[in-house]
Amino acid sequence: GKDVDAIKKRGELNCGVNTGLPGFSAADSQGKWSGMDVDVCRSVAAALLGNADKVRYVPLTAQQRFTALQSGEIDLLARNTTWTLTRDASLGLTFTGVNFYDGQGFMVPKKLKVNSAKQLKGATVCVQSGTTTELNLTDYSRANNLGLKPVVFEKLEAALAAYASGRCQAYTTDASGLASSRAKDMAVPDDHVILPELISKEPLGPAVRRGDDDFAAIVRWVGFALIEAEEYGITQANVDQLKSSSTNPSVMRILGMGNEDTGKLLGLDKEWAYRAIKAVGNYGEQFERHVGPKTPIQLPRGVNNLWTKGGVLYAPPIR
Amino acid sequence: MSAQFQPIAPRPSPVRQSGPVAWARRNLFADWRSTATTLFIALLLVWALPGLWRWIIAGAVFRPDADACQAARGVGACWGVVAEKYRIILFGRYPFDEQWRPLVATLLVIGGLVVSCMRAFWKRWLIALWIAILALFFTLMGGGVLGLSPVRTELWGGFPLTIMLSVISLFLAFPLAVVVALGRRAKLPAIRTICVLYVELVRGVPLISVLFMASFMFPLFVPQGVTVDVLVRVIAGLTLFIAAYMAETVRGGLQAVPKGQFEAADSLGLGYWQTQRLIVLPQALSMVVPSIMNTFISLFKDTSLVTIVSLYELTGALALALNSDVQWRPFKLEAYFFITLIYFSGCFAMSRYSLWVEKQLAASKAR
Amino acid sequence: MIYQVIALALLALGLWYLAHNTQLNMRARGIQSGFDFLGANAGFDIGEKLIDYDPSQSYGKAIWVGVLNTVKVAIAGIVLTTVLGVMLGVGRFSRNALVRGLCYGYVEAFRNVPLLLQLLMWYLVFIELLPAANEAWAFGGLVFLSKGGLSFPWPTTGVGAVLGGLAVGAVAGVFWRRRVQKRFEATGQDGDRFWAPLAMLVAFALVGWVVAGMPRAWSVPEQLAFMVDGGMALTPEFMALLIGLTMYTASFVAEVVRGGIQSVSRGQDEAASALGLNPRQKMKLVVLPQAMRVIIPPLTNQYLNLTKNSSLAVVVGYPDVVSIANTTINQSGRAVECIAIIMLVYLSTSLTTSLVMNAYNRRMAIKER
Amino acid sequence: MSDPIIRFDKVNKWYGNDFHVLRDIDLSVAKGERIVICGPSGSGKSTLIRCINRLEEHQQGTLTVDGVELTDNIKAIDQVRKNVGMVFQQFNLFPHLTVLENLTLSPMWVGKMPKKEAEERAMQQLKRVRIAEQAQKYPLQLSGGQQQRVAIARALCLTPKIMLFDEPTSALDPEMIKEVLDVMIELANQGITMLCVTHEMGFAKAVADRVIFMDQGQIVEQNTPEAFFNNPQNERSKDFLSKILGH
Amino acid sequence: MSDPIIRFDKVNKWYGNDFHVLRDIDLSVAKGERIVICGPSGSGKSTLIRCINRLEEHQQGTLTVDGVELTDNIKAIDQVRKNVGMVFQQFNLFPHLTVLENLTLSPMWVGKMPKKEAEERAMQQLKRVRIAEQAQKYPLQLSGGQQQRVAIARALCLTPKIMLFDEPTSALDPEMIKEVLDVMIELANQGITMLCVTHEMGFAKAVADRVIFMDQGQIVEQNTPEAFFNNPQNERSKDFLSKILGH
Ligand SMILES: Nc1ncnc2c1ncn2[C@@H]1O[C@H](COP(=O)(O)OP(=O)(O)OP(=O)(O)O)[C@@H](O)[C@H]1O
Ligand SMILES: Nc1ncnc2c1ncn2[C@@H]1O[C@H](COP(=O)(O)OP(=O)(O)OP(=O)(O)O)[C@@H](O)[C@H]1O
Ligand SMILES: [Mg+2]
Ligand SMILES: [Mg+2]
Repeated sequence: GKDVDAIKKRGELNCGVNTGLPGFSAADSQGKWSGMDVDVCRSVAAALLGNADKVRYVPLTAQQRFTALQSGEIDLLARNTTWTLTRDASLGLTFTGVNFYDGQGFMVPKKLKVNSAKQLKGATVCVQSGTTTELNLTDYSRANNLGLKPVVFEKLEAALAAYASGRCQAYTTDASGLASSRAKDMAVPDDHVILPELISKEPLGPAVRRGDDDFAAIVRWVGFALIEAEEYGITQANVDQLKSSSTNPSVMRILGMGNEDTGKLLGLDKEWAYRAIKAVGNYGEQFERHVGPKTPIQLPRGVNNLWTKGGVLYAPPIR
Repeated sequence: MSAQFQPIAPRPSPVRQSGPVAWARRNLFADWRSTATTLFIALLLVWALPGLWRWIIAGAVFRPDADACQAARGVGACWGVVAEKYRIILFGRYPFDEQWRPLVATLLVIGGLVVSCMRAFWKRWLIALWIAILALFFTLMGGGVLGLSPVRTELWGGFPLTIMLSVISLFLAFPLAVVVALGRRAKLPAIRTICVLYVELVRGVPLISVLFMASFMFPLFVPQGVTVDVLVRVIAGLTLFIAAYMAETVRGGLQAVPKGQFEAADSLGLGYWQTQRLIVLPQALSMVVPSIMNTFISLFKDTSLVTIVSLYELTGALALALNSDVQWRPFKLEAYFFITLIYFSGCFAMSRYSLWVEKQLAASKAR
Repeated sequence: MIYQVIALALLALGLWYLAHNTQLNMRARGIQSGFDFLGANAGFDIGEKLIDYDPSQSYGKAIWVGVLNTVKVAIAGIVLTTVLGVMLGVGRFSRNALVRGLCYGYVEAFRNVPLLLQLLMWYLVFIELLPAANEAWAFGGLVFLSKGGLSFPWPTTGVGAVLGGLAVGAVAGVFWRRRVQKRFEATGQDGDRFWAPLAMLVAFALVGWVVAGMPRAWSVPEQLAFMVDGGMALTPEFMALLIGLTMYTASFVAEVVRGGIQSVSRGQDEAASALGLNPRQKMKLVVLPQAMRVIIPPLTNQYLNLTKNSSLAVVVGYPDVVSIANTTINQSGRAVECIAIIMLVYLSTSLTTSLVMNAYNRRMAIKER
Repeated sequence: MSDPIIRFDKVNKWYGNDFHVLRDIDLSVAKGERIVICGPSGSGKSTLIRCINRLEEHQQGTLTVDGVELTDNIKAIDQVRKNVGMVFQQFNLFPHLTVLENLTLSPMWVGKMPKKEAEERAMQQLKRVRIAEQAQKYPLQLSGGQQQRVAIARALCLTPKIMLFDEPTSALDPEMIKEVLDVMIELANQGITMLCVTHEMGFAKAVADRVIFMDQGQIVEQNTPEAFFNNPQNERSKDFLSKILGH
Repeated sequence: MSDPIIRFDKVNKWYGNDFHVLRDIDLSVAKGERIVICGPSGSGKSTLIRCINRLEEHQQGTLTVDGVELTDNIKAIDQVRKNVGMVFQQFNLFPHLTVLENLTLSPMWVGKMPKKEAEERAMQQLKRVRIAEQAQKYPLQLSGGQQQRVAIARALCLTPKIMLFDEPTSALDPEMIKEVLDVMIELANQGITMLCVTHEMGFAKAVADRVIFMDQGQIVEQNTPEAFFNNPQNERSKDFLSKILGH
């Protein structure tokens, strides 16, 4: 398709990411990006261009993201974006899957002694504009007759700063974001609690522009490949070894061994998935690396586990 | 028989009007109302100054020591945040080891600005100088030649970006403004209408919607596959925006050229373009130097808005430096004061200069 | 003639090219377009609103709420800016050097720093320095100031009657001034033109209150668990925006006022002195009427600037029209349409203002040959 | 000579600290006297007459006008200004007021006169300068000559004892000069005390009791018009006259 | 009379649609003739001479200058402007250029003359008006009289066959008028064709071959200076002369 051609010709993938959400996409002071969403960009670049570093990151606010994608400013939007019907149907874009199953929650200062969202009657809530978060908050407030007052900010940082300074009694966003912010953005993380209620389903996933189904397929299957890799125990560390010695037909198909060539159908070469895994590791590795219990963000694997381990990650077979 | 004129020698005035006491009497204690006001303001200052002094100097922490800052909170300012973060604030995400390049580049441009401010240097070679400076600026910033490692434009940030955006936009806007201003005075109604529409439309909308269009909607307007660096698009937006304002300024200058000048030019047989180039524009433009300075000042300030479209100029770089750093984030106000100082010194110097030019012009008019 | 045709043709071609590309691009990318989305359900709530709005209403209504919010901050800003700016401008001519110096210092300090920065700083000051909403500073248990904003008592009934009283008082004041003027013309005896009308305003407002049965039903703000509720509340977002815009624009208005006063030629001042007018009479009868003509046009420009600058509300989280349109873009994806709406809103304010101004200028123009 | 209505006694004035613009001026003007002041540009003529109604203040010497000594005393200044009318080179009419309003302004606000009376008096003065029919127009709608006549009428509305004219015709077209000079000659003939800075020698000859020639802040020569024009006593005046009468 | 160098033939001109400013002007000017035009303000004097180098265009009748008929033809206009020098009341020097640059501007840009030659010629003309030493100054550094002389020199640099003067002395101080008039008299004596709007009667008497009196857009009277001043034929001219000579 034409987007694929354009990217190949350019030799670089333009990837829209969050301006700063630790664990998903954040740049360190050297300008190096990392996170779950960033790994989406990197894995696609590795599969498509052969080099995970051939990515130009375009940091976007929630408001800018769809326009940027529609207008061609970016090729791939990997910015913790919730997959909804409206967005899928009317914005001229295609979601290619889910790289994180999330739900919206609330964070409040501990000293307010609140332990349920239902106790937030009349509270002021800081929220980033142009998100499903904003809509869910409205719905939840109405459904439970809480009269929550939103204070809406253009930028995530601004919303967080306002919450941190005490302008709002609560801060709401996806639970993953809450955890990340609590860990990285609060001076004393223990002064804040994340309330138990999840008020929405937030399947976050990458999206591409409509009009090039080939590209959508590539992004979608790169994502699946990384999940499959976890299922079959392919890791960044052992991928080279497996590639030379594995006899498991599924593994061989994924890594493009022998005369297995799944890449051709996607318009890629046969080592596409190998390169992606080599670059970012399988899904589980990414999770552990960026948001897992050993990171400051400390998210449990929860629903984001393989279907075989009680989660909902269920990748269609690569064959 | 006729008397010779014998001038009385001038004497100095008996009432010396200077001296601090005389000055204070006239300016501070002229009558009871003035005296009351003076005392009131003095009391206010006495009440406020010690606290300010404590916050700014005495109780302030100058070392980049976050714990000390935390301890001094509410009592003294934490200038340590500037000491700690100034490089990110000034240069944004530009690779740390290469930051001498933006530094040199910025100094070059500032030097160029200073030189351009001196009347003695208003010569033709100034244009050449600027072309050279800008070429050097981009070479230094972008690299890729002469053994400089390439740095892509999205990593450019901080003060160099602020300076670059304002200077380049000004240079590009200037010719456009002259053309539009001439067009607004043209005898041809179609051209005049176009110019009027352009000026009025642009001046009617806020800059941030222009920037938003430039940075996010621009690709919708061009054929697919054509991409333009976001920096270039933002510059285009700023240029189109500021040119509309400048066109009005220039038009004011054109209108201030007396009709007699046109007539004299006609009577000497000069043609339209000769008249404009040799007679009208030189006078009009030198008349509007102060107003153009003022336009430049507002442009310089307005570049801070590009942070809204995610370019990390000075204001944006500050957010970049502090937002993600929990330790230092509480001291944002001090960091804001730091860049306020930068903006203020720039703008204040320029506005003083423009006043000075204005006086010079008035003086040359009055002989 | 040839030039004109060429210019027009080029322009038309350029516009067509852009429009054509946009259409092609939108079609190719399956982006929906059109203004039908304005009727669709918005689904998001807005923190501050002047009219009833709830999330189940349309995008159109939401944007209208934003427009009204813009108008609210613009009008309040214009009023405050005028007062502050005129004081600063006149202060530059004070005989007291301290007043002169302070006015000068103010003007230089505020106009030489980007507005965006000032807004950010004001907002920071509000949300950092004030106490949290659950421990608001209370002034006499009536007025509360905290990060949640400024809350003060507001009557729940009788507002109409008091306003009515004020209106009557205003009419009475005008009548009074007219009588003073008449008497002055008849006898040369001048009377009080300011205090008496002011007293009338207050008195009639009181009467209105009494007539309404002296309602005491005030909605008084009270401290709740984590907020202050009731009364009238101004949010920190609104206050930061308002104060920032006002302080910034006032520094420009001060310069305009100063320029206007200076523009009245010295000859006018001298002629007035030669006629024996005292300084106050000179100001009122000769200088100000002439200065106004010079002041009004740039002053209007400053008002327009203030209105346009209110679009920076997005950085402090105040829901003005730009902020809500941006949200709408995001929820509905109609970028082109929303930007067009924003531009239309601002263009129509500036065009209306210019029209009014031109009319005013024509009326006030000094009659010449 | 009767008691002088204006008396300069060793009056000195400086602009700033160094610019000595009036030097040891001694001058007495009798009631009803008509004086023409001439001299090269910058010699201090305007400054001299502007001291009389204290548009400028002198720093040394005493200046007495109509029995009142001019000092910082605001009462005294007001008193003097009520008795002194002034006509400027640039007319200085108030462009935002009609001709009539220009004329009634001072009588109403300073003189506390009822409007009707002030208007009657204004119309009288307008008739005196022969432009009563222009009363409702705005100054800038009139020709230069007419404007200057309005300015004269405005000064006359104060019923001044002294009229000061500072080059009242030099901003006018040749034809209009005559209109204004005619009005001034009429006034002069009515016996009002008059000081006039002008280079209109015809006027000087026709009405002046005395011509004063100034240079470099001093009064160089004073004399009757005949004596002054036909037989100037001083080198400097001779030189000056040769230039302005030469063509 | 030799072949006329300027010929107005029933020339009419309107400003806008209604204002008939020149009415049936018939006028021939012979080579070398020196003409003074006078008349009340607004009578169309300026308009008349500005038609000659087409700063204004006439709408009816024919106007021929130096054998070229003035129409919309741009070539013809350029041709005429090269041969006609004009001096304005307000001098209209270019303040951003030095005196010398003012003078060389047209020769260099219109006449395509090398810079050196143009400067030589300019210096000649500056000598002619006696201010060669001011060549490097800027106009605003000069006195009014000097400025006007520069303006004359600038016009002369075109080596014009005709010189037009529009009230060249009326913006000057009395003392400076003489300087300028002296230069003009010299020029006149050198035989250049000259049309001059002025009210300086001394000048008219000294050099004019013919005085033209205009009123309301018409030429009311033309005559030799002696005849005109001593014995005006027309009521209107009599009236006018009485006014401007009266004081
Ligand atoms: N406010 C002032 N401050 C300083 N110098 C002044 C001021 N007003 C006038 N002068 C100077 O004082 C001198 C005398 O001025 P004045 O106006 O009295 O002269 P004049 O004789 O009226 O001249 P003219 O014929 O040009 O009107 C001039 O050199 C002038 O430049
Ligand atoms: N551009 C113009 N448009 C309309 N009317 C004009 C224009 N220029 C001049 N007039 C009018 O035409 C008339 C003649 O003007 P002109 O300048 O020729 O008079 P003039 O005899 O030179 O008078 P003056 O002695 O005042 O210079 C005047 O009434 C003037 O108001
Ligand atoms: Mg004077
Ligand atoms: Mg004329």
